[in-house]
Amino acid sequence: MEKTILDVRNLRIRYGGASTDAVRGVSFTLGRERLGIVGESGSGKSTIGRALLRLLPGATITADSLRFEDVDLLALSEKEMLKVRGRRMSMILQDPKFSLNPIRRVGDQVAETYLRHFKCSRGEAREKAIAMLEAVKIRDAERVYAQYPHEISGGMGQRVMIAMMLLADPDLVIADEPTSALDVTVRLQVLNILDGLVRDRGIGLIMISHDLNLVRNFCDRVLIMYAGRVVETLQASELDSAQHPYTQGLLAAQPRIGGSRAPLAVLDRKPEWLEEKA
Amino acid sequence: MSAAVETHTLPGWLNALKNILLFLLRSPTSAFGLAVLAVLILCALFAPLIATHDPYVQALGNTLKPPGNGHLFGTDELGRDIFSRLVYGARITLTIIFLVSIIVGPVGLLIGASAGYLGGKFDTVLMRITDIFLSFPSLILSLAFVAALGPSLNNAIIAIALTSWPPIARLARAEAMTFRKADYIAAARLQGASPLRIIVKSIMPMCLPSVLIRLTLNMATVILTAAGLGFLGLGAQPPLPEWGAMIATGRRYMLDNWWLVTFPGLAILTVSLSFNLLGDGLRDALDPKQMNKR
Amino acid sequence: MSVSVEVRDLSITFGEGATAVKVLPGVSFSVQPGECFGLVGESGSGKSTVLRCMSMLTDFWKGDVLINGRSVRDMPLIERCRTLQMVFQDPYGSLHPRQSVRTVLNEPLVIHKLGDREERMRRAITDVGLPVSFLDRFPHQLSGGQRQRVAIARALILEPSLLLLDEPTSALDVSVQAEILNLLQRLREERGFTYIMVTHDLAVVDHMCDRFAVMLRGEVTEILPRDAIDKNRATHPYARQLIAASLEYEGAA
Amino acid sequence: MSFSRLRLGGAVGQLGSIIVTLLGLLVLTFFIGRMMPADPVRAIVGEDATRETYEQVYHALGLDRPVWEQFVYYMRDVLTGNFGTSIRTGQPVIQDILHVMPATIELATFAILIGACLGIPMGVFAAVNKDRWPDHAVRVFSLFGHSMPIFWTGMIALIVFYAHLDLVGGSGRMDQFYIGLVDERTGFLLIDSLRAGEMDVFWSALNHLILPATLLGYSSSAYITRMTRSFMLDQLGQEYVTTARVKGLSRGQTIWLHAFGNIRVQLVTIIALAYGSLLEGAVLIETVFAWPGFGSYLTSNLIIGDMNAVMTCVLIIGVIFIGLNLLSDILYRIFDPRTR
Repeated sequence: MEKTILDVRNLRIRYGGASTDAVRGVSFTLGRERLGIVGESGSGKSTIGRALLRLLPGATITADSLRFEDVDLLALSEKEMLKVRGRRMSMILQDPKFSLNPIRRVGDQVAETYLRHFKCSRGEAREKAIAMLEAVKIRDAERVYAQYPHEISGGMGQRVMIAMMLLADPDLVIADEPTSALDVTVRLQVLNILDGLVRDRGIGLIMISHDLNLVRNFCDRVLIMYAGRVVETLQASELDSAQHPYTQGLLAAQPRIGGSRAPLAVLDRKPEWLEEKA
Repeated sequence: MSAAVETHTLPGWLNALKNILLFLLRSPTSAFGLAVLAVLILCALFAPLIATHDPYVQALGNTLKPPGNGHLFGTDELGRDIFSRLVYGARITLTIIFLVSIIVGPVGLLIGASAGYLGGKFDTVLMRITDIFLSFPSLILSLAFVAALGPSLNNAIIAIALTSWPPIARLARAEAMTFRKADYIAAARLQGASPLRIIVKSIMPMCLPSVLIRLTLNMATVILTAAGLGFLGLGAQPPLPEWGAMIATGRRYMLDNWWLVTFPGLAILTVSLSFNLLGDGLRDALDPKQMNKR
Repeated sequence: MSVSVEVRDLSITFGEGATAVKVLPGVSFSVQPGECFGLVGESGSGKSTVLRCMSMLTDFWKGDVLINGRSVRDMPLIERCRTLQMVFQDPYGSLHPRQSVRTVLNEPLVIHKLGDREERMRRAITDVGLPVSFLDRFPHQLSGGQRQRVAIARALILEPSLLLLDEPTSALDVSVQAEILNLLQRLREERGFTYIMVTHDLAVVDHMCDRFAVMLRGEVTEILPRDAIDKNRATHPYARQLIAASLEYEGAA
Repeated sequence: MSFSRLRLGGAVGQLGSIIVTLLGLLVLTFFIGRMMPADPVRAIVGEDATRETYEQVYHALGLDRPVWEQFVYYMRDVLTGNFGTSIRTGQPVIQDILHVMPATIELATFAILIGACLGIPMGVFAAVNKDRWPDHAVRVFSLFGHSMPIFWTGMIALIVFYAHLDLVGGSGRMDQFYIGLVDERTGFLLIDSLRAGEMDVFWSALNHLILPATLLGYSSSAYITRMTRSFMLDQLGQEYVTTARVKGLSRGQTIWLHAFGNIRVQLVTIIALAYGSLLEGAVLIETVFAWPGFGSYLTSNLIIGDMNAVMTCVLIIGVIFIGLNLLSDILYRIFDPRTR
């Protein structure tokens, strides 16, 4: 955590046509660490990820500060932003079934990242892509390179996605529910691969998820979001000693293997949670 | 009990209609469509009041007069007032649209929804039949029917109706096929609902919006087809003031008397355009995707 | 009244002879009266298909499904509907978007010619913890959890004895999942329902079910009691792998 | 292995369904041809023929046989390429049609090129600017094309561009004094004149072609625009478009390299269908422009009630439509990796 990669202060996002902000005054900083953002659907967690990449057409984004390394994300022109996206900051999306272009070979889609950001021949890009596919532990990378998305499994698809997004060696990766479309047995493999690469390369990671178990195991620090606000920030290891009743409620509502079969605790949503400052 | 449901849904229906109208009026294009439609209906209803002359009375001493002098759009080769003929022509146009739509809409919806939901042999046979009809541009098939039946307004209506139900059925079927897999249909089946009940109560209401949109857009096509038939002398016969037929007779004099063809053509264009705009607006107003979101 | 369920050699085959594709090679299990039985496995393992076959939503299968010893195939439609009902995964897709809650609940009563409709509807909606005023709402006016409650009310209104639950909470947030699971738990205690529940979440199985079957490519690999999860006492390699992954994922390992 | 078999089964099934559709087409034309109240025998023998000749022709036409038998004869005739003789020209109908077809194909092909070149970019442009003014402008422009009665627009355009402005050629395929100057080899005047090296004829032909083709193209561009827009909107809402943006592709690159690639196949289908329905517009516009093509042939026979010729025309259009559908199906299979 020696260096700050991202500094977000008082971020507000409002979608075009909406009457209230989807994200209301969120602040956090990120170093070379793994930060989890957890919340239920509609809490604004995915919106933050897309806002960082400036991928919300029609939405109004304001902040006291939205600094990524040496650049102010709010001040960048779209043209300058093209050099940031994919090269310095990238994002892993949820479901490879939809997030890969169905009519192009997966390898070409991976290589495209490299071609876009580095001056090189197609052959070089191809080599880089194959090396990267091997790095995400795809055994027969040459064969997979030539396949179409519908020919590979979900777990494989998500590895391809990771390869694509890490190929240009970015400093920050946002993973938006990277495993919720995958089966439990594959989920861990994919997460371990992502985790290994992120640690080896010293990449900052923002893991957006609704799943407390996931962030507990794969993040250093966790932001808990509720209705567009951060209600609590915790070390992942201290999740069980959360202070905020919302976090406590989420933890208690989760059925556990080996837990008691008494009725699960039900979240009693308090209106003041909407107002509280993080 | 059922009365309670009735009183509950009736205002709901009216309310929905009001909302749709308000939505349409908000966009200038569909508002234009609505306005033209209103004018068309008024013309048809009150033709005797609006028309300045009798549309059939010939005045051979007053032929081919340009617009002006008591004849708003001039007179034709027999001295008849073009404006009055256009106003009365609205009746013919509306009759065609109305008759075709009330035949084609329910038939297409019922057949398409049934085929889509039931599938199997019924669907195969039905789709073969619509395939055959769809193998022709609608005008050409109508031409063939009219040629066989003999040229007249009624036969034109029959021919157009015969050729325009298959696309509606096709659309309803495609829609029904997406809905038949929905869990709420499975739930209805598990409650013991008969296929007919499911089709009428669950499938048809879901197909209705797109069928309505298609029907509105179809009205534009119907107008053009009817006018085309009239133009070729296979639709409404003289002296009926059908707009397409008016263009056909005016064609001989058009180089020197532009008003003969210009005004009926503009009438066709405007009405057809307004139905297209209206259908387009309805698409936004009734878009099921948007409805599900809210 | 609780019912027992027996599924014997349930299979689906497409095509014939050498080119036949077995979608469901053969599933057998039995469920005690009043038991909650889980079906787990990865996506595409055929667990939802089993429920659709049992409920006759899919009818081109072979084998036997017996409820209290009676084959579902031989049951008249009306009786079958009043014996088993199903709750679906996605509460956004399982309610007709243009029908009010009242219509949704009224339909089965009309079909089955039951009296006291208003009274029955009120009871069903209160049973699932919603106010009676919700009868006049439409699905788009309800939250995900409320929709799922309505879907459960719809299943309850014909007073069946067997409920087939197809991932009833996987589309919901954790806090809402807790509410629905509690509701299902309470209903079982009060009415003695037999549940067959499809899920991919072993924590939910552990919380709800008495026994469960692990499915892989259309086959039941192993049937285990609930307490086999905790210490991973499965013997079949795939079942072991699945449980191990779930334990590790939960951070309990 | 089982999959290739399934696909083979699909192809066989498709072939079967085409045959069934063709058969249905025959049934339809047969019945339309026979349901006319006008007496087909009178049409041939004339009003003042004797009873004897009438009976003779009645028998020769097979009208005294049961309907199904008549249908079998009809089918046999069609399958052996015998479509009967045209009353008007006295030639075999099929020969007449083959003679006029190139003129229509030339017109329709030119029109579809214009329609596609106009419609596809407009559709993409509208989709990209959804709900903003360019979208509305494109919508009104294309609906306008879709709403105009093409026979009327053709007449107005003739008055304006030919009679008043003298910018283009008038009726027919070329100026009067060029007729007969070029040998009909292919029947496509543009090609024939180029082959013969008659540039004057070529320019005259192009000058005559441009107005009807533009009008037809404009009217068909409405459909192409609308479909392109909706396909494009579908694709732009997909998650892989976001992926492309995240990789650092610009909006333009995302649209053309990724999203547009995914609608190419659908566009081919749409253009094939639009080409078919152009024939409909051609019937009317050929009448207005005195274009000696298929449409003129059809309408002139309609008016004199020559059902033999009319039904053959209808049948041929049906076959062309089915052929176009088949073609677009095949292209779909070739271009989409998911169906390979």
